Amino acid sequence: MARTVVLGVIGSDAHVVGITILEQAFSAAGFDVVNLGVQTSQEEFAEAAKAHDAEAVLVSSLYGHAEQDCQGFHDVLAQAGVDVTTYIGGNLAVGQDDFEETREKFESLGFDRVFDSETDPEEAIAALKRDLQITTTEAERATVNT
Amino acid sequence: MARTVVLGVIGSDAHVVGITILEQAFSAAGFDVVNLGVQTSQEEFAEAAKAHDAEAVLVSSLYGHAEQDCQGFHDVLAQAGVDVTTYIGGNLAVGQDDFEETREKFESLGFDRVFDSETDPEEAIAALKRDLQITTTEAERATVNT
Amino acid sequence: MIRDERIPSDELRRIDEELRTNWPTGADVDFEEAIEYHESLPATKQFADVLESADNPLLQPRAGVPRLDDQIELLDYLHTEGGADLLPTTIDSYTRDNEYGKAQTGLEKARETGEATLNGFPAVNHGVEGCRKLIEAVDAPIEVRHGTPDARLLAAITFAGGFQSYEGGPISYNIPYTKEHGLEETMKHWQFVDRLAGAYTERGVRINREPFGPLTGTLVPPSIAIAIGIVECQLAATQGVRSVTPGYGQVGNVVQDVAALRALRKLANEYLPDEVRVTTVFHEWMGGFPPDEARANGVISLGGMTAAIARPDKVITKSPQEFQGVPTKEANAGGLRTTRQVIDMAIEQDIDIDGVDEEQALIERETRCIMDTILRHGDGDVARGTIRAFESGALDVPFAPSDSAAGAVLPVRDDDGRVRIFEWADLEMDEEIKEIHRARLSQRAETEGRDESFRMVADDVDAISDGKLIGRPHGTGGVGNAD
Amino acid sequence: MIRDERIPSDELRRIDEELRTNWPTGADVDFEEAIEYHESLPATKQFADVLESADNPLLQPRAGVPRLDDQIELLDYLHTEGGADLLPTTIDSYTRDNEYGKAQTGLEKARETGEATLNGFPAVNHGVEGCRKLIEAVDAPIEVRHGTPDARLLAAITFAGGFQSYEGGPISYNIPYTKEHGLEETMKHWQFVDRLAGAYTERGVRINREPFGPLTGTLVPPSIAIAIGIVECQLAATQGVRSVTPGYGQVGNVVQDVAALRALRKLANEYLPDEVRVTTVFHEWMGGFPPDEARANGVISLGGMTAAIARPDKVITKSPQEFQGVPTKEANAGGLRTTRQVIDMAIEQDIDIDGVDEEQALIERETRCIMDTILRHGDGDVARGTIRAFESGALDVPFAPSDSAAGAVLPVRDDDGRVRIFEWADLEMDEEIKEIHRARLSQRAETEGRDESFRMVADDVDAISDGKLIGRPHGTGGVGNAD
Ligand code: B12
Ligand code: B12
Repeated sequence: MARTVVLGVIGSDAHVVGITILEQAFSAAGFDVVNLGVQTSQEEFAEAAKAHDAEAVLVSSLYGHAEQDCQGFHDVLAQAGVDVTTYIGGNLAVGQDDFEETREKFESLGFDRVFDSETDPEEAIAALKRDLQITTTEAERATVNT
Repeated sequence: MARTVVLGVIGSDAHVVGITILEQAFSAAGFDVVNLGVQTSQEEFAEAAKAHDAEAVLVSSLYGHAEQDCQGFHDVLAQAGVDVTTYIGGNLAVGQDDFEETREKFESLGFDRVFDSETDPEEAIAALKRDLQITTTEAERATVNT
Repeated sequence: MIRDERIPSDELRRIDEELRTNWPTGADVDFEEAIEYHESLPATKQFADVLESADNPLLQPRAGVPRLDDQIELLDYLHTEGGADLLPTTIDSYTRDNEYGKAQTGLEKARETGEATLNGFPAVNHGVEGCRKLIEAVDAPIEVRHGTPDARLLAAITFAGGFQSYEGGPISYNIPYTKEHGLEETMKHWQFVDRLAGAYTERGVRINREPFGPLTGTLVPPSIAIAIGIVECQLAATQGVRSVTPGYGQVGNVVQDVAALRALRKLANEYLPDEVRVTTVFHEWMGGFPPDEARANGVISLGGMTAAIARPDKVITKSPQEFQGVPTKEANAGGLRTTRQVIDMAIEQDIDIDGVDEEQALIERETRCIMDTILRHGDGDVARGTIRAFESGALDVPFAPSDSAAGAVLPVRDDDGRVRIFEWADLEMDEEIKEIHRARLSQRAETEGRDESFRMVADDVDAISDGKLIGRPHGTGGVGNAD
Repeated sequence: MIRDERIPSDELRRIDEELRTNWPTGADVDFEEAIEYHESLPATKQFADVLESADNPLLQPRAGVPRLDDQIELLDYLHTEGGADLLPTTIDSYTRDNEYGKAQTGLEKARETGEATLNGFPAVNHGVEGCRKLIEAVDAPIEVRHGTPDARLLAAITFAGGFQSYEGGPISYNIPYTKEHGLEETMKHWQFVDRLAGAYTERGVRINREPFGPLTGTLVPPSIAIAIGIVECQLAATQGVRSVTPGYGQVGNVVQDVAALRALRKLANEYLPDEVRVTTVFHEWMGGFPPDEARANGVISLGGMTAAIARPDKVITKSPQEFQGVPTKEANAGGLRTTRQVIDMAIEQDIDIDGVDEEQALIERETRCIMDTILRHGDGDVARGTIRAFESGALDVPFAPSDSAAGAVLPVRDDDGRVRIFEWADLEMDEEIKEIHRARLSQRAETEGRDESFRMVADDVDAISDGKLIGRPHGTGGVGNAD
């Protein structure tokens, strides 16, 4: 049975190429992808997750305002009664930062996994399959090293 | 009256382009240049300085062995009875060093001035004119910033 | 529906006054006083004059930080240490969304903590006075670079603040930059911006306008970029703008890039009225960069090489840290100097590459075809035509996030690395041209032993950041060593 | 006087034995055992095979540090992080002077203090065993790169130590590298080196030999470099060498560089016997570098671009720290990756530049002229002819520090940046060719409003490090923006 994931770019960020690639990769890997596109608000993510009974919310942010845009995001999800796996990825800080710090920052905001922009979609797919306990030979073969 | 300077590349260093340019620049500035060429020994410098009654000895080194090649150089000069202004220039250390350290090192070896490889010949000429107290309007106009 | 007609002066005044109440700093704008201010600026800060009179391509980086003093320091550094000829002031994302309140919070936090809490310079919040301090402190012309769909207040404040060049346009700052703004709305807003620039121009202060040529920066076929640039210049010209700089973003194939820059210059001059002075700008690769500064320098240098051959009037440089995030000032200056070295070493050489003329002819045919489509859609009116053509998909931009564009057209590289169209969707184009693209692409498909597909597009999107031009499957393509 | 004849086996053996007593490590060389050792090496370490079978230009950096463990780490880093296809081991200057005692002191000091007290790897001191440890530890073919006039013991030890490629030659490691060694002496010494390489070759272990193409690295006219490279290959072939890689150093003018690499490949194949397999190597700019890593990356990239068009079999890369001193391993790997990115982005493109064929024809004519001069001077014997031609100045190298060359010929760039000869001195050349050079140079003189002079030469020597290709006086030359 195909699992549904909600995908979008948060805030007023318009970088669409990354999620276009992600949408295609997750679909090819057997997920039902609800792609909200760019400039998606926290509420839109929550509504879509609820409406589609999604099992994961994948947030993308490239333009450097991810931290501000994600403040309180997990509260909004909780208020909408959405309790799913959440990932965030892309270019998460302004400037030349150290990724480990960034990861901790976003984990403490409530995200289950944090990906940098060198992430290959296959890594995220493999991680999600494990987190959602989807066991396929394919998922086992994939290596996760984020 | 033209003053004589001895010029050469010390040790087994064969980088000749720099002294070719220097020879031409010092000649054009009115010096008599005795160019010993590459791979010149300490003794050859001393002999030439004595033989030509030179007022300065200009040592060039590019290949990274300057420190070893210049050990005891000023003793050799002294033994030959040569007491002149000595300059060294070029690429004076192996690797990516800090030039201030290099300068101190070669000053403590006895050189009056130490030049890095960004040196424009005009800077060295202006410095030498001052050190030899040659006052020409030209020398005054030149700026020294090594 | 909107038309490509000049906004009447009283209308201009009305909008202007209304706008200026949107944020307190708007009150400080005084047109007459601003004209005087511009007249007082030295020749070295007259943007259009400096750009139009240059012999060699001028270099301009991208740069914007929240605080005024930091921005001054940054621009000064890029000018003196990077050798930038023209400077930018990149505006933060909140300002682009007209969220001046949020920008204010960010700016105040930046002032307190010293952190870069905004991704650019909030010029509206700095106001006329802040802008002028910047203009005065830095010894080169400065352009406003942003990505703002409704950039009217920003224009009013920055023009009065002494900026003489303004990037963007109704299409190029809508389609790639936003989801929900309608094209008709951005057309209206940019007519105002252009009309304001025109008002300054009439008074002898030529504000230079630069459409954002690279659009989505990702494998945009040259003819689409050129046509949109020309349309934006036409719209600006109608409002009285007399100095325009349409642009084009490097795709990485030297022949195609040189051809595109030549086609851009030629067609822009042809389509625009004689009284409009056209210069061109070339953007170094705007797509995904390699996650490695050394490799990024290679990408930047290939841009420099292309610029040396095609000789645009201006080059917007990238930094080797493009992949990672906003670059340090050192890296930004590094990108400038790498570009400068390549251009200066190559520009005096006679480098005439075979096939540029043919490629240029193809690009010109395609562009004319798109221009015809637009005019047809607008019954002769370019503003309407653009809106309608986007609506129907007859005009489209690949990877467009905007609801105003179909975003259905898909580009892919051919066997030589030139960008062609794989999925035309509803894009209108001569059948003969489509046939040329198809033939080129089937050649690649054959080389790689696979069909054209979205997979191929995705591979091409990643190719340059993966170190290649063409996204080939492992072990296919390539060239032998025999010369 | 010496002749271009194969050293008889017994003579080979005699010299070999004598040599091996020069330094204790010489005793460990055992030819038969060495053959077995080479046979035991995996295919990935068979230098000639790897080089000759590559589809795309292979990249090789320069690198050598005194200690074995550091050298292993360095090469491994350049292989894995820099993506080098072929690796070098650059030998220190004391070893090049056959001062093995001084090298030993330096090595011991390096071992104690960890400092880089030598500017390379003292392979003689490390001995056969040390060399083999290096060969085994690193997963790519490794070449010995040095600059040694008398490189016989170094060859005996490194060949036995598992190296299968050896740079240098009697001319190219004499004229640019030393003052007092006579040409006849270095010819004799290199005949031994080549004969030893030939002895391995006969037994199926092909030792690749690479003349040092760039010579003095400073504005060397292509035909001089090519002719000398071919002569060294001929001398090597006579001694039984069957894999040669003549080289050429970038001058920075793309047309001239591409033409030169093509001429080199064509003429080397033509002048050498069929049984000799010819590959070519291109050196990124060997003259003075800009004192700025960002600008240096531009110079390196222009080299990569040239390589992508001309497709030599191998490219020797520079690092962005070339100006300053021996580069860090990171910078060295950076130079490799910058080059790789440019080559990989450009190599699949069809880039045919006008004028390459004409320039190639000119270079070929000049080279044939020099080859004829040499043969004439030697009454048909290339070894003698070379010595005599250098003696008379009929053959010469610009900026040669060696007493064996007149060093009187002076190169200068023409108005397009191609290297021409300004002062011919006694260099023999067809009058018609000289006329072509003169015409090109007077064109430049006119552009700059000054006569050709040593000042112009000096300006050209500094030009690239000053950020330009041509050393023009301020405010002359240049190009307009019109395309
Ligand atoms: C193309 C591009 C643009 C285009 C975007 C066109 C479009 N609508 O998509 C244009 C030119 C319009 C643009 C505009 C801007 N951009 Co921009 N842009 C880029 C660029 C060059 C490439 C992005 C891209 O398409 N990459 C290719 C795709 C395939 O990769 P990706 O986006 O990284 O996505 C992959 C991974 O990150 C990961 N991933 C992404 N999200 C997620 C989420 C999850 C859950 C997971 C698992 C993985 C994942 O998987 C994706 C697929 O492989 C990057 C720099 C770079 N990376 O080289 C800058 C960059 C992202 N942009 C940047 C900036 C600042 C801006 C602007 C604010 C610039 C400005 N000042 O004008 C505006 C913002 C406009 C807006 N409102 O959003 C900065 C961000 C700085 C920061 N974070 O510190 C960057 C890094 C450039 C830089 N160095 O300054 N940009
Ligand atoms: C060309 C060159 C060569 C040519 C030299 C040809 C020749 N015979 O002249 C060749 C290819 C043969 C060569 C060989 C080697 N080279 Co070399 N070479 C260079 C290079 C690229 C340019 C040098 C040059 O000609 N510059 C142009 C002239 C005009 O400038 P200049 O020499 O710097 O001189 C000016 C100033 O320095 C100053 N100056 C110089 N001396 C003096 C003295 C005084 C008193 C004053 C006031 C000023 C002054 O004024 C000069 C005129 O403007 C430099 C790197 C660079 N700079 O880019 C490396 C470089 C000097 N070489 C280097 C090395 C290591 C070598 C070798 C050992 C390499 C090897 N491992 O094979 C051999 C040495 C051989 C030997 N026995 O000497 C290193 C030195 C490293 C260090 N110091 O830490 C350098 C820096 C390259 C590097 N980054 O590794 N090299």
